[in-house]
Amino acid sequence: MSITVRFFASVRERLGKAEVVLNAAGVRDVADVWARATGEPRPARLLAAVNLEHAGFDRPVRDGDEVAFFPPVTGGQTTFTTENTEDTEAKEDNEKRPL
Amino acid sequence: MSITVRFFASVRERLGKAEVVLNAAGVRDVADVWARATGEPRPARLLAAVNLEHAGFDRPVRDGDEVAFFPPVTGGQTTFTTENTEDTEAKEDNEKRPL
Amino acid sequence: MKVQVTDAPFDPWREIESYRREHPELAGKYGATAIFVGTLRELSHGAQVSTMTLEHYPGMTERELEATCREAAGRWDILDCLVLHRVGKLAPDEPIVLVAVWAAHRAPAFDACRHVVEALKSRVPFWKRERTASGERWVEPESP
Amino acid sequence: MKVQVTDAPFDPWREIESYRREHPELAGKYGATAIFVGTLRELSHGAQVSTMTLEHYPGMTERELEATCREAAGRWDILDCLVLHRVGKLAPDEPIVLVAVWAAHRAPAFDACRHVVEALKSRVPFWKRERTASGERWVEPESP
Repeated sequence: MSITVRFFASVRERLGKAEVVLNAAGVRDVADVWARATGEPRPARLLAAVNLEHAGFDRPVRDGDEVAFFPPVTGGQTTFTTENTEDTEAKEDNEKRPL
Repeated sequence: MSITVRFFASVRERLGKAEVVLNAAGVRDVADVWARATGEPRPARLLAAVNLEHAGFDRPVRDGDEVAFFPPVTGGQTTFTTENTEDTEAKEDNEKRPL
Repeated sequence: MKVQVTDAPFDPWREIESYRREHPELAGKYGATAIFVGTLRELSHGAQVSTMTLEHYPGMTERELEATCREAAGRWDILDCLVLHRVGKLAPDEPIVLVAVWAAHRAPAFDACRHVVEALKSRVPFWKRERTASGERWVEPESP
Repeated sequence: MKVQVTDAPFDPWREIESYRREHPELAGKYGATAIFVGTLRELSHGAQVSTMTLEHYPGMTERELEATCREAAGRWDILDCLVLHRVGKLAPDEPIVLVAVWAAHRAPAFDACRHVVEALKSRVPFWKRERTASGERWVEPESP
């Protein structure tokens, strides 16, 4: 039984690896894949996908599956962690400009 | 007392005039302006403006005011009176196209 | 902020680009641009092509458009607002109106843009007259 | 419908124009185009300029974007949908994402456009890493 395991973003960085191939007889679900591939407890807010689709940790896996682990997504428009400072600035700009 | 009275769109067309200047002593409000300028009853859904601002028919008028009368507005996106036919068509197109 | 009424066809993308270029102070400030373009549809395929004539109340139109933009800027945290509205005779597939709103964040950009678009239906003095196979008529307003 | 992930800067207006030209069958059908462009903001004026690197999950990204557009087309009466998303290293003021929706009427255009934009926050596998004066860090997701 062979499962390709991929890691993205901060998960990839923390583990120091982007991909492993698991020769994993007895691996039943996504939770097992994480445990076998990393040997670590699951971080809070970890997400998973099986064959390019979002999946829960109880999702069964089969030979040949690609399983991916990653943090919550942050696509689309920019969002800075310094959000509050930013909002204040934007408001100031708004008032200063001759809209 | 001189008041400029303007008519727009279907109101203008029905009256056959775009503008009259009313020498109108004793005219108190927008309703009076309509009566004196047209001699007709007010059509349903008639709107009015005084000096380029939306106004009710009880709005007082003064010497030098510009008073306008017009039907409900239809700006922005297109809206056809054959709306239902259109919607059906749009849906059919939607289904036919390989979206 | 800019509102403009024009009787010539316009290219919404070129207008947005050139407005943005004329306002270099926006660079890096906005994370969200929400845009609406209203376009003249055909009544139907083939022969039943319609043309549209847009009448307006010069002076009041600009005043109402500016008031709408200022209202949006007071209600939502936006950086700038551009509105172009066509008047006169239009052919199918030509843009009627462009509303562009720049904001730091997406929610106020969407909300303010939609607010301005809705105002065009209720308070800005434009009136449409359409020509179809069966003649000309004034377009009736949408039910609210 | 088209969804595309690109590691090169793109011009949203040119992309909309060329997509529209490639789809002449839309002419006269749509009365409403709703567009959202997300752009990289500066953290602050002057020195504190940030750069951003966008990582994604090739294959899954496109799949999720397509699913989101199909979902929007199932839920609202829209004619077409275009999504472009940047990946790789971005400079401030560069577009990150473009979502354009064509529809007969304004309400479904706005609603579908916003739906796709919100999906980018919750289900499409993009991750941002920003560089500021104080170093690099992964961007935290917004609270829902």
